Amino acid sequence: MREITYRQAVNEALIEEMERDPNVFLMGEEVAEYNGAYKISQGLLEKFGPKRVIDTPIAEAGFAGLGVGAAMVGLRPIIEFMTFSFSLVAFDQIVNNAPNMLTMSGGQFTVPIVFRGPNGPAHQLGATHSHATECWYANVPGLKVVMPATARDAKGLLKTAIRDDNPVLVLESELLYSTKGPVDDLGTEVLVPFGKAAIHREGSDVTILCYAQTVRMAMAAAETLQAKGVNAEVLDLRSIKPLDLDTILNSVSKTHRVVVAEQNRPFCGIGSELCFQIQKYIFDELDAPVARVTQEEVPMPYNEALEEAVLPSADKIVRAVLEVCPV
Amino acid sequence: MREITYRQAVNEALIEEMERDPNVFLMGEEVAEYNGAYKISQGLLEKFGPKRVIDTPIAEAGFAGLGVGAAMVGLRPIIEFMTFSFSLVAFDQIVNNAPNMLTMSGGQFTVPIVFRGPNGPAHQLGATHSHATECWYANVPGLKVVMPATARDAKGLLKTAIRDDNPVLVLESELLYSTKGPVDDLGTEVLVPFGKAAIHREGSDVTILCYAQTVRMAMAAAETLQAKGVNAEVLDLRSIKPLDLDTILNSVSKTHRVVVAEQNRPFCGIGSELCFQIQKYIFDELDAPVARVTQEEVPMPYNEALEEAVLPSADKIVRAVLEVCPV
Amino acid sequence: MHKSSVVEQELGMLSQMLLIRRFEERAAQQYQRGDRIGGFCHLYIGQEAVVAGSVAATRPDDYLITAYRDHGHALARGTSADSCMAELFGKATGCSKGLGGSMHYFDKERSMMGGHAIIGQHLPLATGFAFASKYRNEDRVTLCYMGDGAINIGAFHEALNMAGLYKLPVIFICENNFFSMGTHAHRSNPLKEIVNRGKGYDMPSVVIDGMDARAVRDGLRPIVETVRTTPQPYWVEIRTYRYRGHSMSDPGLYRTKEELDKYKDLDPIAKLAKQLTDEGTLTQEKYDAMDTEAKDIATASVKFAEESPEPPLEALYDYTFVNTVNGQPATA
Amino acid sequence: MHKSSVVEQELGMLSQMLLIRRFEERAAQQYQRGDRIGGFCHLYIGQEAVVAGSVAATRPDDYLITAYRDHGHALARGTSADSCMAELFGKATGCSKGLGGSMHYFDKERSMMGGHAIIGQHLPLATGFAFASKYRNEDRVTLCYMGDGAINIGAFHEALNMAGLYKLPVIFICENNFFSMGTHAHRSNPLKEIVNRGKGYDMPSVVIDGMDARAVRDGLRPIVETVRTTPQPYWVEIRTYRYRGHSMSDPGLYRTKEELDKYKDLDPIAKLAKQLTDEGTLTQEKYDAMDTEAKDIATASVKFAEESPEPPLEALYDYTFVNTVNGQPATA
Ligand SMILES: Cc1ncc(C[n+]2csc(CCOP(=O)(O)OP(=O)(O)O)c2C)c(N)n1
Ligand SMILES: Cc1ncc(C[n+]2csc(CCOP(=O)(O)OP(=O)(O)O)c2C)c(N)n1
Ligand SMILES: [Mg+2]
Ligand SMILES: [Mg+2]
Repeated sequence: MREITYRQAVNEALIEEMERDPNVFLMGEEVAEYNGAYKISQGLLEKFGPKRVIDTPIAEAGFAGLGVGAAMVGLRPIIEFMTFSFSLVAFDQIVNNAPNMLTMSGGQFTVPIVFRGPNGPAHQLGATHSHATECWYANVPGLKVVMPATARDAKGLLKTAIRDDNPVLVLESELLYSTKGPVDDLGTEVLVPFGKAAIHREGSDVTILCYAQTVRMAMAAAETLQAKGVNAEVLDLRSIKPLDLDTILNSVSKTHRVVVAEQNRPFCGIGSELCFQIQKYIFDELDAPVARVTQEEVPMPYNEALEEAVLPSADKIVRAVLEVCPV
Repeated sequence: MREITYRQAVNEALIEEMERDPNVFLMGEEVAEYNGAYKISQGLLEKFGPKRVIDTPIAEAGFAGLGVGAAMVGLRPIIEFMTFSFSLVAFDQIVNNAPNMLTMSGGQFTVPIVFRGPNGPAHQLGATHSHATECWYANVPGLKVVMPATARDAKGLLKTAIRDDNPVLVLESELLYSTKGPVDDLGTEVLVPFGKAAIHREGSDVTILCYAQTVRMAMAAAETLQAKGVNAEVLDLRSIKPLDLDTILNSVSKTHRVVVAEQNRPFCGIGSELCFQIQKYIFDELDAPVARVTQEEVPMPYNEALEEAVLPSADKIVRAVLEVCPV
Repeated sequence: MHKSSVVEQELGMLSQMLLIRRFEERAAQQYQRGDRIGGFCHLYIGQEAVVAGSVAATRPDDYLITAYRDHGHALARGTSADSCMAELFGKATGCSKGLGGSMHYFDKERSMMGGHAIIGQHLPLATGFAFASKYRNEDRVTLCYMGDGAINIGAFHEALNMAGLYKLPVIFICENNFFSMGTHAHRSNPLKEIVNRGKGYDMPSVVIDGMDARAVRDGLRPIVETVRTTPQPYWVEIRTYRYRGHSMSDPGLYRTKEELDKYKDLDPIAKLAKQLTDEGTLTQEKYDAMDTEAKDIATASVKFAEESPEPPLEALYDYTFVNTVNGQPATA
Repeated sequence: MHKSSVVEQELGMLSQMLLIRRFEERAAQQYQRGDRIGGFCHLYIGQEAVVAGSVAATRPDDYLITAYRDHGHALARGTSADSCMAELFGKATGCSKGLGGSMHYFDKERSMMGGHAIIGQHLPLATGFAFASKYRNEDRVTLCYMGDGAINIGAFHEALNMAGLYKLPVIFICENNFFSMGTHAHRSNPLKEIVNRGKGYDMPSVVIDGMDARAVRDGLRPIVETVRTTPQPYWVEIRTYRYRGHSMSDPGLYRTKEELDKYKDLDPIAKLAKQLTDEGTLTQEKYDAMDTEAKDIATASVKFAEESPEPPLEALYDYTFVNTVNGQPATA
């Protein structure tokens, strides 16, 4: 298999799906002539022309809503947010229009739309630009939320999202764009199904639940832990909604201990929900409370050291595991 | 003590605080000449004049932001959302401006603002108008979120909110506006502190955690349960953030069983977070998994029976309690 | 258009307006009973000429979208009174299967793209329909209605700006009934005239008298034809008036009886009836028959709604996601 | 104004522009080292006349707010180069204590109400300052700067509409540098001229040449005085150009070298220097001394920033909430 960047993987998914289906188009700020703020859409304008690769004004609510409308009449828009921190100004379109249309119309209108872009803290972008939005969107009935951590998942989840007839948010990660990973050769269709977690590392002592940015941290933590005699299973959720509860419960039933590592803020975060579901279904399997590594509960500071103190890290995961797994 | 409506309690809080401090003003759609869509601001225009009671265009982001700006320079705005479902179009102002200003300015600018209005499902308003927003806002560092269930708390929490120098969301409830409760006579200052839950009913078998709309359901459920031999403690959170963890943990340490009854959607809801915190701090005190009664996970249907099926109810609370408390 | 077909069209407009009015009178009665219609309910009475005239200027496959005051728009598009009333009753036979309610009427078959209840947020959707028409080289025009209160919200601005930039075939129609709930338009925007708002986008803009169905049709027809052949947006202010309160719970204290009466004297139904009568194409008898028919349809719709089944409880989970991929049943 | 004070003011404007430019040149160097300045960093080079001229037309207590391209605005208001550079370095001595970074400069004492990084969302804040001035019967004017890309977002619209409706003393200044990242203004809005946007609010509007500091000052001065005495908003398009990329990572491939050179020939610093020299109030020697001083201050600011302490880790939790009530220490 090739090793390509997460960035290229997303780019390939866009190209393949646009080639497959003329109803698919890409819209967002700087996606066309500039080739994308993070160069995700490199070459797409040239390949597909300005009809299908469309630069927008700075008007997230406007173009998100345009996408919802276009989807209602059968096109399949991919709406890029330069970052999901900017999706906050389009919140109503994402939360009130996209997922409600099917219900409100009594099933007449589907909204096959994809909202995608980098989500969560990157590096020193400050309080306004570092939002982890996954828990807000995952709360909303009618939205699917997937969060690729690897290049292959970045490609395969996006392709699945584009084909799904429901609104899907693909929350990528700026810090992962340049990371590399194995992806099937061109010509092989890469479709990663929703609702299937990936076990990146098997282990018997503790389950580390992670996704997106925290997967690499969890893998590093698992190495460190191994040296200390703790054998961690690392489970990458990939899809937040639908959630692969089976895989999670199976793993925890084996390890009896859980640490959730998330880039999210703590209060009502993804880990809160995971904890609830785990204890609901397999209360008796838990030998220790579910532990979490999250952001600290403060607006993100610009200063590098302070930012680092706010974010999850491999070290923090190690410490959290050691607290629930006495060695 | 007098019995007054929740509506009148909010109205009194506004009047008393506006009389006390000339920097306090009220702004929102139809708050002045119309006396409020739900008549919360009845009489205020007449009393305080158009300088301090201000009708706005339909521009939630605009007037929420105007409030944040006015607060930065020392006024104390109360921003009414006709319902918090309409706060979605102002999401960025509430989430990105109000709570971040203090950090981003290195402590130079405080934002003493109150956002208030009815939140959560009311009656047959459909998918767009029934949002329970508490878990989104409670996720955000720098915001305080309080949710009065009784007339006295509606008055006392709002007065405390207006005096607080941080941004506070007071999430009221349309379905509670006409309910009555005891409130101290005029002349007695009613200030309900943040971060203090209220035990509405003591019990020994199970703790029902509830807030806002679900408090009455929980009380009704507790009566039914008593008849079945289950003695439930009903704990009204009142303040979601800050959260009164001590009172919660004390109660659960006594009852060893918890049901959270919330008007929120389930995924990453308030109950998810409560569950996480309880099991984190007093894992060994729990004799059963934390159970929850929430909305069903669907966009809100208009049809009355379907809406009822989606919402929490006293019956559902009874059933949930009976599952964790085998009689 | 041939003279006889003009007459036919105008009689059609008249009976449409009558149906809307009689339907809503029945809806108001049913609402007031208290036990049948829930939630908010906003009546269109007084504004009928706007939708009757504009629908007459368009093709049935042109997209139409509006806000929550949407009963008239669905009825004008041909959605049956039965399914409209059933929707108010929350019945499975409603135009949105009882899941949408008064504010969320949809009729896909008739390109009625919904009533939408969050102010201004349907304007971007309208640009999406227009975008799709252009993308597919279809000559369908989108009609996007909104109230005078909607022109002050951000989504309005983003939609008009993008429509102008991309030259989308969408006509933005402000049904200026002078009030947004209790707020007169002069208290919600600084404009001398709402039509001026189009200037901020260098968008061609016109004002039309909305108490005159013919004026609406004739004012819109050339615009529709221009937009159909040369995609580009228009900004249209149609001046009208609502006779009832903002919603069923509004006593309307913010306006005088004189003002209301002045507009009732300009009643659009009476006006078109008089025009046709003066011209000899309508008799009192014929008018009465038309009105009786409208009343009968409206009355029958109540019965239909009453007798219709509730949506089944088991269907509760059927409308959150569709289980299809690329429009085909999901295989896995 | 007395002739000698005009000269003094203009020399002040010149040295301000020099300081901004030299400061940012140093900032760019430090950014490129890679290890000192993080996040995004947007340079103002080329646009200095806009802020120098407009600050010269206002009082120090007038509120000033802008977007993320904010270094010039703070420096023009008198925030020290030291604290500006320290902010880029994330140091405790920065104007936002190292917590804000390049995009979030604040200086309360100088009524510098912040750089704001979410496009358009600071415009409502500006209406809030202006609202407060009017509420308190203070004659402070608010200057609200934005880019040409910001005029297409909803918050822009809501802010201008409300400012017009409430007659708020706020001057909205579009620094039209023709590009929003790589998007030319003609590709982001349908307007022939950006100044037309004011017409959608019936708002008095003007265009000013932003490559000429005197033109900016003289164009704004009467507006500022009008707004100060008779609160009301204005819409001002100031045409300018940025020499550097959008941010440090942008190679600027969307424009030609010719276009860039054309504007460099119109350099605002060179222009004011030439005007003053031609009029006999500036000599080359004096200019060189001013420039040297600017460079020295900028260079010193790097040293200051280097040597300044990091914000203490323990302070991490000190800026989420204040522990005061009504501005007084909380008692309980
Ligand atoms: C974003 C948002 N804010 C507030 C409301 C509440 N609301 C519903 S209708 C209305 C007045 C709208 O007036 P207008 O646009 O003139 O339409 P009309 O009712 O006259 O048809 C308001 C404020 C809403 N639905 N959405
Ligand atoms: C709501 C939002 N969307 C997108 C961005 C990303 N962004 C930052 S600057 C910028 C371009 C702004 O251009 P303009 O307003 O002309 O200002 P200039 O950079 O020219 O000073 C964009 C798209 C943002 N910060 N906020
Ligand atoms: Mg109106
Ligand atoms: Mg620009």
